[in-house]
Amino acid sequence: MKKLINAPEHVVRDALAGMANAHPDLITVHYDPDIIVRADGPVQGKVGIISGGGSGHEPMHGGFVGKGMLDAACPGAIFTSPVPDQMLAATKAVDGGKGVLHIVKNYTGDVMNFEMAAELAAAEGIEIATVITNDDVAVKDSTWTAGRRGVGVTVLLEKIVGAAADTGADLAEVTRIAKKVNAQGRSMGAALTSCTIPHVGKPSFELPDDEIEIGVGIHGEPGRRRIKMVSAAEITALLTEPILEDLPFSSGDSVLAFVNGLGGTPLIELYVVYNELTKILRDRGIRVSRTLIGNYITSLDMAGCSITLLKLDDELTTLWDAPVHTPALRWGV
Amino acid sequence: MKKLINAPEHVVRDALAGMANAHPDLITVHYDPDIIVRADGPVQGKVGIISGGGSGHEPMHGGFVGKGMLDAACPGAIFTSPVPDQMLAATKAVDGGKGVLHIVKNYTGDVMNFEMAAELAAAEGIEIATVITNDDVAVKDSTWTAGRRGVGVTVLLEKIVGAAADTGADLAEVTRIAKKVNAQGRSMGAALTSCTIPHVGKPSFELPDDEIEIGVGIHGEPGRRRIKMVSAAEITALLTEPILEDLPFSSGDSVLAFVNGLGGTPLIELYVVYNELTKILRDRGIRVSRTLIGNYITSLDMAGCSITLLKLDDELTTLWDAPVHTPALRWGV
Amino acid sequence: MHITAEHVITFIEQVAATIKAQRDYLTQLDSAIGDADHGVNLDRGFTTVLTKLPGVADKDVGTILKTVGTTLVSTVGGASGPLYGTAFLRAGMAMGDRFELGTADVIAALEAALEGVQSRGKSARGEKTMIDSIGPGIDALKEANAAGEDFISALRKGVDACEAGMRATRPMLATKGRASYLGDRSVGHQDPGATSAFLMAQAMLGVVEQL
Amino acid sequence: MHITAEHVITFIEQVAATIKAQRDYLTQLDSAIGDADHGVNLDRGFTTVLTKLPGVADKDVGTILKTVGTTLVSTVGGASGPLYGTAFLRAGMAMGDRFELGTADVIAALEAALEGVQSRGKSARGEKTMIDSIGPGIDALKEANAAGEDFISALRKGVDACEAGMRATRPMLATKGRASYLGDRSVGHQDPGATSAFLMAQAMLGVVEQL
Ligand SMILES: Nc1ncnc2c1ncn2[C@@H]1O[C@H](COP(=O)(O)OP(=O)(O)O)[C@@H](O)[C@H]1O
Ligand SMILES: Nc1ncnc2c1ncn2[C@@H]1O[C@H](COP(=O)(O)OP(=O)(O)O)[C@@H](O)[C@H]1O
Ligand SMILES: [Mg+2]
Ligand SMILES: [Mg+2]
Ligand SMILES: [Mg+2]
Ligand SMILES: [Mg+2]
Repeated sequence: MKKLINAPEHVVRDALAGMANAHPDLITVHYDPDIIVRADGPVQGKVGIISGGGSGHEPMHGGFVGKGMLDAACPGAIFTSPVPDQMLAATKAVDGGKGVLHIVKNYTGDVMNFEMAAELAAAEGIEIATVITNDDVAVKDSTWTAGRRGVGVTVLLEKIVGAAADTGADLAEVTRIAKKVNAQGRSMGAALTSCTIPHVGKPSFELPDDEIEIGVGIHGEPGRRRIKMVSAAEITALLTEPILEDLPFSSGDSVLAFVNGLGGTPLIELYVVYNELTKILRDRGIRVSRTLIGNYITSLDMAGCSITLLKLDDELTTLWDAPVHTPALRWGV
Repeated sequence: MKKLINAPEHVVRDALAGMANAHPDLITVHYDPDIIVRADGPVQGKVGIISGGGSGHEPMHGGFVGKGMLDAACPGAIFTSPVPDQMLAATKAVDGGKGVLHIVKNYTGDVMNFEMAAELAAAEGIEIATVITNDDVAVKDSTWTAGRRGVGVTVLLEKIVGAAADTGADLAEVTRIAKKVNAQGRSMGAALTSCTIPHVGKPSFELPDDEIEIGVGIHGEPGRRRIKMVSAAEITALLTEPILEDLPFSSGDSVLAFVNGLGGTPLIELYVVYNELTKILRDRGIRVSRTLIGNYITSLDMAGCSITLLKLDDELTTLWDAPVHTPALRWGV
Repeated sequence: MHITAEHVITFIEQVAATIKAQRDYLTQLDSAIGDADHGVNLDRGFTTVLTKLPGVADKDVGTILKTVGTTLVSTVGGASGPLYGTAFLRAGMAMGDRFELGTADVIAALEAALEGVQSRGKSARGEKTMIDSIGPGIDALKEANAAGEDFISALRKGVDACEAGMRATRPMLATKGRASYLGDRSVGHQDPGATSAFLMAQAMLGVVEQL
Repeated sequence: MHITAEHVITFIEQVAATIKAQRDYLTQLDSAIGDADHGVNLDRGFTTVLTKLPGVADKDVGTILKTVGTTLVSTVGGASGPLYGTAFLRAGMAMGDRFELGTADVIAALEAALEGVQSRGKSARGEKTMIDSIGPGIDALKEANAAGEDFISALRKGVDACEAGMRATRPMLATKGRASYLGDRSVGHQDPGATSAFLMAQAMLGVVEQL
C-alpha cells in the first residue's frame, strides 16, 4: 500500500487539519468530538443542516459545509459511522432556533448512531428531523432487510436542502424537500478496482485484471455481481438501465445527471461515461437539464464511477441553482 | 488495463463529446481540427487566450475554457502535443481584434507545434504573443537543454491571465502578466504509481510496491530519482524544499499554495499533504493567502501529487480572485 | 459462586486483550462481507475503555458496565458501536448498584444486553448478526442452569452454543447490517459480529474459570 | 540510377508499413525515456499520409514530399510531427517539380531534410535525437558517393551509418526533447526518434534495391 499519509491512525485528523488550514473562511474544525462547522454559523432563524458518515468519501461530507449547503459535518473513522457525540455536538453547534435536519445515509451504523444522537439532542430541547437517503438500486429494497444504501443522491440532497433552508423554510418544509429529493433520485456504481483502507493495508477485495464489480458500494463492499470487463458504453448501460426502470424515469422527464468518480478514476473517463449516458437518455426521451461530473462521493482510491439521476421539477431546479459556497461545490457567489 | 473507455483510439473524441454535452452553456466543441471554444466567443475587444497540449491531463485545458479563463483549448492525442492546425483554428476562433496569447507548456513538441501555428496565424494577420511555462524544479534548467517542463503553474497562469484579459488589457500587458506568473511560480511532483496510457495498455514505468518517483512529469515520464516510500510529511518536504530554494521564496512572502492530485489519488490524501505543506511554510514565515486543492493537472490514473507555489502580490491576488466560470473552476459568478 | 465488581473489571480487560489480539482476524472477516473495519472499530473502543476502568475500579457493577457502554457508544461508531454500547448499557442498568452477582444476575444482565441489541438493531435471530451467537449462548446457559448444572459448566455450554451459533452464520443469507447488501453473496462467510460476540463470551468463561 | 516519382510513392508506402509494423517497438522505446507515444504518433501520421497519396500519384516529387510533410505536421503532433513534417517539407521544396531524381538530388533532399530538423528543433548532433541517426547517415552516403561508389552501395553505407548512429544514442545523455528531463537516467536507452529515422532509411534502401 502506497498512500500520501503519515500513519493509518492519523489520516482523518491530518486531513481535517489540512481542511481547516485550507478553508478558514468557510469552515472551522473542532476536535473531540471531531466536527466540521460553518465558519459563520450558527445562522439564527435558519434550519440547521448536518450530515456525517465514515471518512474516505471526500469531499463528502466535510467539503460540503458552507453557505447554501451543510452547516456541519461529522467525519467518522475511515468507512465507519461517526459516533453520537459528534452528531450531538454538531447539532448544538448549528442550532439557530429553527430545528436541525439530520441527513443520514442508510447504513445500519449511521442510522443507529444518528438515532442515538437525535434522542440526546431532543432531550436537550432541540427539534430534530431525520431524512435517510437510500438511492442505491444495486441493493434490493425490502422492509425486512437493512434496505438500500444511501449514495450519490446524498450529495444532491445536501445541496438542494441547504438551499431550501436558506429560503427561511421551517423544519417540516425542509424535511419535505429532503424526502422528495431522496424519492426522486436513484444511483448505481461500478468498480474497476477495489480500494485499500489505510489500516488494512491491502485491497478490500480482489478483482482480477479483466473483471469489474457491478453494483458496488462506497465502502469497498463487493458489489452484487462480477462481470468481465466491458466497454464504457456497456458499463454505462448496466448502471443506467436499473436506475431508469426503478423510479421509473420516463420520456419527457427532466433530470439532473450526476456522473461521480470513485476516487481513482480520472476525469477524462467520467466524461466518456457521461457521453454514453447522454445517448441512453436521449433514446428514452429524457432531457438532461443539469449536470454534475467529478469526484464528489468517493471510496478512497477505488477506480470506477457511479451514476445518479434525479428527476427535476421547477422547485428542485431553482434550489439546485441557488448560490452555494463550500470547499467542494461553489457557484453563484 | 481497466478503464472506462470504449477504445483507446476513441477516448479523446468520446470525452470531448461528453464535455460538449455536459457544458453547452460554457463551451462548444469543434472537430477536425478538434478545439474547445468558449460558447459566447469570440469576445470583441478582448485579447484572446488559448492553450493546449496532449490530452490525459483533464480538466486541463478544456475544463478551463469559459468566462475569465481560456477562450479556447486544443486537445492533442493522449500525452501528445496538438498539431498546428488546431492552434491556428483556435486562434482564429477567439480573435476579437486585440490579438491572441498562446499559453504553451515547455515541451519540445508543444513549443514547435505552437510555433508553427503562430507563424501561420501571423501570416493571416493575427497578432500573436506566446508565453511558455517552465515551472518544474525537478528538471535542471539550462540554455543548452530543452529546459524545465511546464506543469502546475500553467493552471494558475491561465486563470490569472484570463482575468487580466477581462480587464481590457492589451496583448503586451496580458503577456507581461503571464510572464510574471511564470516567473513567480515553481512546482514539483511525486508519483506513487505509474499511469497507464490507453493505447499502450500497461503502466508507462514499473514502480515496485514500496518505491515512489520524485520529480515525476505529467506524461508518465519517470522522475529524477526513485526512493523508498516515505510518509506524507517527508514527501511534502522533498517536493517543497526544492521549490522554496529555487525562486527563492522567503520569509514574509505571500503565496498561493496549490496541491494538485495526479488523477488516481483521493482528495483526503491531498489534504494530508496540504497540512504538511502549511507546517513547512509556517516554519519559514511564508504566508498562504490563497489555496487550490484538487485534481487540476493530472496524468491519467497516476497516483501522486504535485505542489505549486506562486508568489502573490496585490496585482496577481486581485486577478486570481476575479470571477471565473469554466467547467472546472468557478467562483464569483 | 460470586462474581465481584473486580471480576467484572478483569472480564472487561480480558475482552479488550482478546479484541486487540483478534483485531485483524475480525477485520478480515468484515472485509469479505462488510467494510473491513469491525476489528479496528472494537479495538478503538476497548482501548479507550481500558483508560476509563481505573476511574470506576471501586464502583458497583452497574456503573462499571454503563461506563463501558457509554465509552463504546462514544468511540466505536459503525453498527457495532451502538449495538455493543447498548448491550453493556442495558446490562449495567439491569445490575443497578450491586457489587456481587449471582448466577441469576449474570443471566439477567445477558438477557438485558441481548434485548438491547435487538431493539437497537431492529433485528432477530437468523439474520446473520451477532444475535445469532449471543442468543443461542444465553439459551444454552439458561437451560443448563435450569437443569441444575453449576455455573461454570452452564457457562461452558453457553459458550459452546455461542461458538456453534457463530459457525451457523456461515450458510446464512444476511438480511441485516452491511452484509445484507451482498444478497446471495453473503452466504458462505462467517459474520464478524457473531465472532466478536463469541470472543467476548470466551473471555467471560476464562475469568470465571479462574475464580 | 533514376528514382521516379512513383518510386518515391513506393518509398512512402514502405515507410508507412514499417512504422505500423514497428509501432509498438517505437512506443516501447519511448516509454523508457519519453512518454510512450512515438510509434503511435508516427503511425497515426503515416496512416493519414497513405490516404493522401492517391491524390498526388501523378504529381512531381516535390509535391509528393510536401504533401507528406504537411500531412505529418497536421496529424502527428508531439515533437516528431513538426520535425518529420519539416523534414519532408524541406526535402520537397528542394526537389521542386522534378519527376526523376539522380544521386545528387537525393543527397540534396536529405540535406534539406536534416537542416529542417535542426532548425525546427534547435538541436545538433550528440543530443540523443533523430539527428544522431540522420546526420551520420547522410555523411556516409555522401562520402561513399564522393569516393565514386554506385548509389546502392553508397546508400547501404548510409543506412549502416544510420544504424550505428542510432545505436550510438544509447550511451548518450539527452539534452533535447523529452528524454532530457531524465538527466543521467536517459543514459543507456536508445532514442526512439533515431530509431524511426533508421527505419525510414532502411525503407529507402529497400525501394532502391528493387530498382
Ligand atoms: N441490525 C443489526 N442487529 C444486530 N447486529 C448487527 C446489525 N447490523 C450489524 N450488526 C452486526 O454488526 C457487525 C458489523 O460491525 P462493524 O463492522 O463494526 O460495523 P459496520 O457494519 O457499520 O462497519 C455485523 O457483523 C453484525 O454482527
Ligand atoms: N529538439 C529536437 N531535435 C531533434 N529531434 C528531437 C528533438 N526533440 C525530440 N526529438 C526527437 O523526437 C523523438 C520523440 O518524438 P515523439 O515521441 O513523437 O514526441 P514527444 O517527445 O513530443 O512525445 C525523440 O526520440 C527525438 O529523436
Ligand atoms: Mg463500518
Ligand atoms: Mg508525446
Ligand atoms: Mg464493518
Ligand atoms: Mg513521445
